[in-house]
Amino acid sequence: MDLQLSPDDLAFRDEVRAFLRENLTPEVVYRSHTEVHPPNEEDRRWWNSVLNRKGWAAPSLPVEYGGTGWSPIRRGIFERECRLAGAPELRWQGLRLIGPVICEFGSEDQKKRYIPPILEGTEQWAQGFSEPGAGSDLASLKSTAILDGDKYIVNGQKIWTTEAGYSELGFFLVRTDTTSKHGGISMIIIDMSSPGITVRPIEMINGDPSTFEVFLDNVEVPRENLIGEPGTAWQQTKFLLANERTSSADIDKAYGDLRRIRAIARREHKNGRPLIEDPGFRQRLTQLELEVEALEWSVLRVLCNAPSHHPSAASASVLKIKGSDLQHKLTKLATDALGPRALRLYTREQAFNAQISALWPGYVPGVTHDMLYMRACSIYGGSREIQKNIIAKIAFAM
Amino acid sequence: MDLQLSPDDLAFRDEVRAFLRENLTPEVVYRSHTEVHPPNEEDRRWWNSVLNRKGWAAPSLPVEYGGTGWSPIRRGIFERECRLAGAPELRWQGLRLIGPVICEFGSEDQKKRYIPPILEGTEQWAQGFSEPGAGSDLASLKSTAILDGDKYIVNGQKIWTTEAGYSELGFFLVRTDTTSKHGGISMIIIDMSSPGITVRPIEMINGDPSTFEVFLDNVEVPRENLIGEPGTAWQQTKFLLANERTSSADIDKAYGDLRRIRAIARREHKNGRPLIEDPGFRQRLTQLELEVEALEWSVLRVLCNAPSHHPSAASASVLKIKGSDLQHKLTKLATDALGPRALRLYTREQAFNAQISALWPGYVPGVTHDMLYMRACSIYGGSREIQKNIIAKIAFAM
Amino acid sequence: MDFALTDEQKMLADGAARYVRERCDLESRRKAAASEDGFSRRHWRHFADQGWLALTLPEAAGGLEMTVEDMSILVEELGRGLVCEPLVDSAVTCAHLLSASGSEAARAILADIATGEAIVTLAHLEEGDHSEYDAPVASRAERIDDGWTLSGTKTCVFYGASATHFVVSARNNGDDGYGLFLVAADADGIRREGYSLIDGTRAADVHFDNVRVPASALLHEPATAATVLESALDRAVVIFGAGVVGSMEAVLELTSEYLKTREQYGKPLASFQALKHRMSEMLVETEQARSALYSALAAIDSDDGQRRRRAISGAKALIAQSGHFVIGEGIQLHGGIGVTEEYAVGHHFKALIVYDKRFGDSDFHIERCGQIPAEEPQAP
Amino acid sequence: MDFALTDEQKMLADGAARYVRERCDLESRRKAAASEDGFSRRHWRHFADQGWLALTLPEAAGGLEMTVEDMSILVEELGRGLVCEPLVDSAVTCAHLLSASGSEAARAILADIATGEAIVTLAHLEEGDHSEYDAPVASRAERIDDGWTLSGTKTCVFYGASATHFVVSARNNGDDGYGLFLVAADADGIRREGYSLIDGTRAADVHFDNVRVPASALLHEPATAATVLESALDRAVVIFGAGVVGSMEAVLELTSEYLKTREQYGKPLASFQALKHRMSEMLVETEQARSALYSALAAIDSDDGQRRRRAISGAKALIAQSGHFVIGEGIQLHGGIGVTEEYAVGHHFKALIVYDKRFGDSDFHIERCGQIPAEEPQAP
Repeated sequence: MDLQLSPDDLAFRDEVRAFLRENLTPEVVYRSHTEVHPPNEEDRRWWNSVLNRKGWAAPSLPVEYGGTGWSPIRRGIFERECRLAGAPELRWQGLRLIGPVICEFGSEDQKKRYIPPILEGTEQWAQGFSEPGAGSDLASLKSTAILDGDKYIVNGQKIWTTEAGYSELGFFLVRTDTTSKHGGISMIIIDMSSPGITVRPIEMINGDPSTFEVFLDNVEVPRENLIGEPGTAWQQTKFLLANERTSSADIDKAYGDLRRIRAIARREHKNGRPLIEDPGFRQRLTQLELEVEALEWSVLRVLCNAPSHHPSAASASVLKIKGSDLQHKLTKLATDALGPRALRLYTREQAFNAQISALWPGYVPGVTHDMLYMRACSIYGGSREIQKNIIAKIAFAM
Repeated sequence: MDLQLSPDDLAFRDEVRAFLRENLTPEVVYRSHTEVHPPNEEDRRWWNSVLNRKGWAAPSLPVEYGGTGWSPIRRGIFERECRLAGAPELRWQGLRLIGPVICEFGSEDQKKRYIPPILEGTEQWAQGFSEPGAGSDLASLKSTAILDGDKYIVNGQKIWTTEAGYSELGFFLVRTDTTSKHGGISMIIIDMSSPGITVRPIEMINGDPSTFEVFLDNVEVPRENLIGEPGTAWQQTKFLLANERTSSADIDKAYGDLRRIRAIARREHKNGRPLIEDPGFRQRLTQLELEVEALEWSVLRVLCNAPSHHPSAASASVLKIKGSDLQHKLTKLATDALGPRALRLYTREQAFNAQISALWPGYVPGVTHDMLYMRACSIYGGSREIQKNIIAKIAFAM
Repeated sequence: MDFALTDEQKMLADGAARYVRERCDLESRRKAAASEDGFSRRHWRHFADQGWLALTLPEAAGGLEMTVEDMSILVEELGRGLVCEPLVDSAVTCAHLLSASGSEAARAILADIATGEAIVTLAHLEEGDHSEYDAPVASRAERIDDGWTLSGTKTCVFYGASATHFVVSARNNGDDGYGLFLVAADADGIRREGYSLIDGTRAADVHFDNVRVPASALLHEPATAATVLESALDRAVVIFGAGVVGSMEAVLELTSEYLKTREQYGKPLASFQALKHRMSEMLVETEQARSALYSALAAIDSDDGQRRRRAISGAKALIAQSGHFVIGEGIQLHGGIGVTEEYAVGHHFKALIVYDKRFGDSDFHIERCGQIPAEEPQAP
Repeated sequence: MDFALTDEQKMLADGAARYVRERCDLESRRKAAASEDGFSRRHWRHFADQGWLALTLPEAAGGLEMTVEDMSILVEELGRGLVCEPLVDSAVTCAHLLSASGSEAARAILADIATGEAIVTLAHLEEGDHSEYDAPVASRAERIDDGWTLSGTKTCVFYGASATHFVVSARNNGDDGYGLFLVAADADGIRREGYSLIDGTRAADVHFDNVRVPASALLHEPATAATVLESALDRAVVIFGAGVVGSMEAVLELTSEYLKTREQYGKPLASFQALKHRMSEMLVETEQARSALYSALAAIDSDDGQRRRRAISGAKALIAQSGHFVIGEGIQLHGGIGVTEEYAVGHHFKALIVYDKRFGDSDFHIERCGQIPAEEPQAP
């Protein structure tokens, strides 16, 4: 047992910090720290290419396809530093979800065609898994892809397809064998500009659309866009999720939230002193700081494959429950720190371009937008209740 | 809608206060405020008789049988004042549970035989409902009472029979018709000194027995001890519970707990000032005070049959969930206020006879004993989980 | 003590419930939110026609002189329908400030409040203030021959861009406290910058630049202004609280219906025990909020300032806390649809957040309560 | 970073687990609680034989010089079995105070700690103190020719009636801080009043009435005593915390087994979704406690006092909070049997309460953390 960061890792952290200092601009940092959903798309694409020049764009990919070869710890350090420094959060769908799947299961042609634009950030991806009425129940998937010569004809409807409205490509779960109830599901790559695709934004509780409905109406997709053999999507999906066992903890965002809360509380006042010195506020803040720090250790344990008293398959669910609970509490505390200022609506565009004044300081825009959006984090990616079902089953065989 | 106490009720409160001032002694008050379980038995019997002389022993009984004829509000006032003043808490089983049942369903002989000693407190009662393995499921009741001439022969085993060890009488649920699965349950009065009864104390988490196992082995019970017709216990039990719709809120105890917490926090110190002035402690205390005050209004609404948006049958469960949650929090806060002193074990006898010193002030004994005991309050009388089942069913038809 | 509604109260509640049911669908509310006012002028006229704006006003101003309890019964029903018109701000908070004033100008405006012609709102919060209850007030009032000039900037003035009049707090050099002034919104020297709030209503920053008002504009002298304002805020807190309780009831209904309709793994969601238990917990919290509301209603007119303050602040804190749990879990139980703009439960959540952040949040009010000693029982 | 146990650590854990499984049944623990010591001398001898008392002691005293992590691995296993011997008080807290002292007397006692012959405990808390971390210390130490006399009353001295020695804090007139003294429990002028604690162990009030001790009894001068004591307390907090994590794991196991065995309405309790979900929440909290423990272990030897203090206090608060939830719900899920003395889960609860109240409770430690600024990330 060795619970310390190695000197090498600490040196790596310094290297990352120096790189971030050199490459980020205050405008980009402001927009990142504003925490709106979705974040600024141009910033993300720009930062994707900046990182790619350094060779740091794709820590999730194998080294031979442009990955960094970092240890999980080092990758964690990198992501934390990026977040806290205000680097744009790169889109996950390509770099962290489908990229690794293509490297593992894709054809050589697919790797050549899709990986370079993922590394450079010039092609962004949508993830088309959920369908209306299906909830968390994949077995009831209804979209179909029927082989017709060298094309699949795809029909169906997807929902909660994050950022589909401005993605070049999508990876979709479809039923290639309509006779089987549980099998016959495949993963297929679809050009989002294909005829027959309609994308409708879903306005969210915070007033902005960050997720979409996707209607697929006789969309023609080349046969070679299928990933692996037909009917093997289950295996690919499992692989995809296993790569992201710790991301649902949202630990980097949590540290960013704490930074933001402290920044606000140093400026706002209560009973004639800075809010951060108010005993009640400090108590709430400290409690959350401690829980975030403990969650970080939970993440480290998973990253390092620590021995566990409970089946490790339960740990992603454990992290998600705590992570989303903390998101609710952190974003609530941030709005509480603002007082009635929290009530002003800043849409995404307004937040990026807000007029800053003494009445409306730069730390106001985005806080409530983020709090409202984060009500979704205990729902998406398998709701809190589903996670509890999973834990009971895996950890206690109940 | 009129949300004020009437001047008459306020005058009544003053009358009660005056009576309590005149009749309670400091020794009795000390023992009551020590909140051990079970309370001092002699004090309770004595107080029962004192109240009976005043005509105030049995607010739950009809006037013609010695009741007070008070409105529910007035009865609430009386109970609150008694509790806060440190009057011994009278035992419920006779006065509030079986007493009203006998008046409603009993024979004239039963009324004559049992009500006067209940009023005077000379005969105390045990309630024999629960059985091992039955949980909250009455349908699986196993104890039997088989008619044999002019006697019932009773066999079976009861558990969680509160204070059975020092009760003269008991009322028991038994199966008089063993052929029916759901019916055939009767309520019968048994002299606890009957041959064939064995009573075994159950040591509780706080180190004292306040509840018992009762073994009934061919106990002979006169036929006339059955209440009402055979097989009508369901109706009697429903009546019994309906009389006590608000008692599970434990509102009087909650006010007593708050009084005690404040008394401790005025004497204990933190950061060089009385604990009660510490912002964090005050915050916790105030939160609980407010919730107790709100719960009191919930009780008042039920007592006054306030119109409700939800079926009123759910309200006893609503009160119990909040009441037991508050008991957990209040008794925890009381032990927190004591610091490491809370760790000393005071058994019931030690608490009554504790040596008081600067090191071990009189407010220490009983606090932790009570906290530990109160872990049971979300379990007994239908667990928190059972109450939630009930609410979902009654209020939402789910 | 009697919780039953009088016949008059029942009629009021039924009328409001019917209106909400028939006219306050989410679509029309979204349309109102998109309008310049952030609320519906059509609803507003209806409120006036129904006498709702006149409910607690004095008879002399065409009012019905009904009680705070009556108003809370009305607003609870309106809260179920997410009604967002400036009923409480104008016809309760400011109307109370006007009624309590001896000023002639005040009486005239009260009559206009009753008809809905006047919309009066409080211009009190300034930069950095977190609660109307302890705003220090830096805006200045200077005496001139025939009246006053007012200067300063007010922020988070609810309905500020649609208001016809403001009640403005401002401080005369040398005075201990601040006075409260009635000012027409179109007076020279007033500049308003409106913006939307998260619940679809609108507020404004209002800049007062040497705004001249007559002597009669002074509604309350510094000696009494803070006390009268507190009493007006107390009314607002309680009545808005009733609206939140209505919101909570609506969410219970929406959610239990949703759970019965939707299926997962081939069973209705309502059959899952964990969700049943959540609904039960939501009811327990809703009942707590309602009880806290009654506690505040019982104390609102008490002469005992400590008792009143404690009950009002307690209700504010508990209703906001319970509301946050109940409506937050209402969203959760709806799943994805719960976090969309198209569905009512998210709007209830935003209305709750507005309540939470107005007048000081739960932390503020718990602390305020804590400064008032709880009533100690007498020892025998 | 590596969380895997070394072979040595695995042996240690397995040995402790086996001992707990084979010898630490509840009945024998209840017997030990009823004895004069409040613990088992038989267990105590076994601890010595296994080298557990010598684990972190210096080699010179016959110790194994193993780490705090090793000790925490051991105590976690012992916590599962509710082991209640004075292992941590004597062989960690006081041993640390003795090891860190240059005194010759200290070295001799350390060897006796390793063999179990000496039981050394801290006599530090006085009337009204709530935390060892900020006890003001009123007891007096007065210089005499050949040493000191100590006077004062210590309370909540854990295992005080069974101890062979005390480490006593006392203050010399005129000094800024207090010194720490090693005193034989049978010295003249010492009077002990023992009492039981809720977990079945025993503590004592210890009265020092002009107790003479030699000059060599001074383990730590006022200049350094508080720092060394803090470091000893930190070790105690972390290692006892490991025991609580063990307790929590034991309760998860007990409870899930109970739910699978018992039936209600003809179905095993484990099939009820609300109970499944509770078990899941209990696991989430247990994992949080374990992570907080690792965080503290990682910081325990840090030169950065702020970081150490924050991690230790944080772990104390979170472990106690999580433990309260997990073990409290463990009781709840057991129903009636959970609140009886005859069943283990209630004993785990009482052990948790002891942890909660020792060294300062969660409120104390959250506040202590809050006084240390969190590390701020650098702005680019």
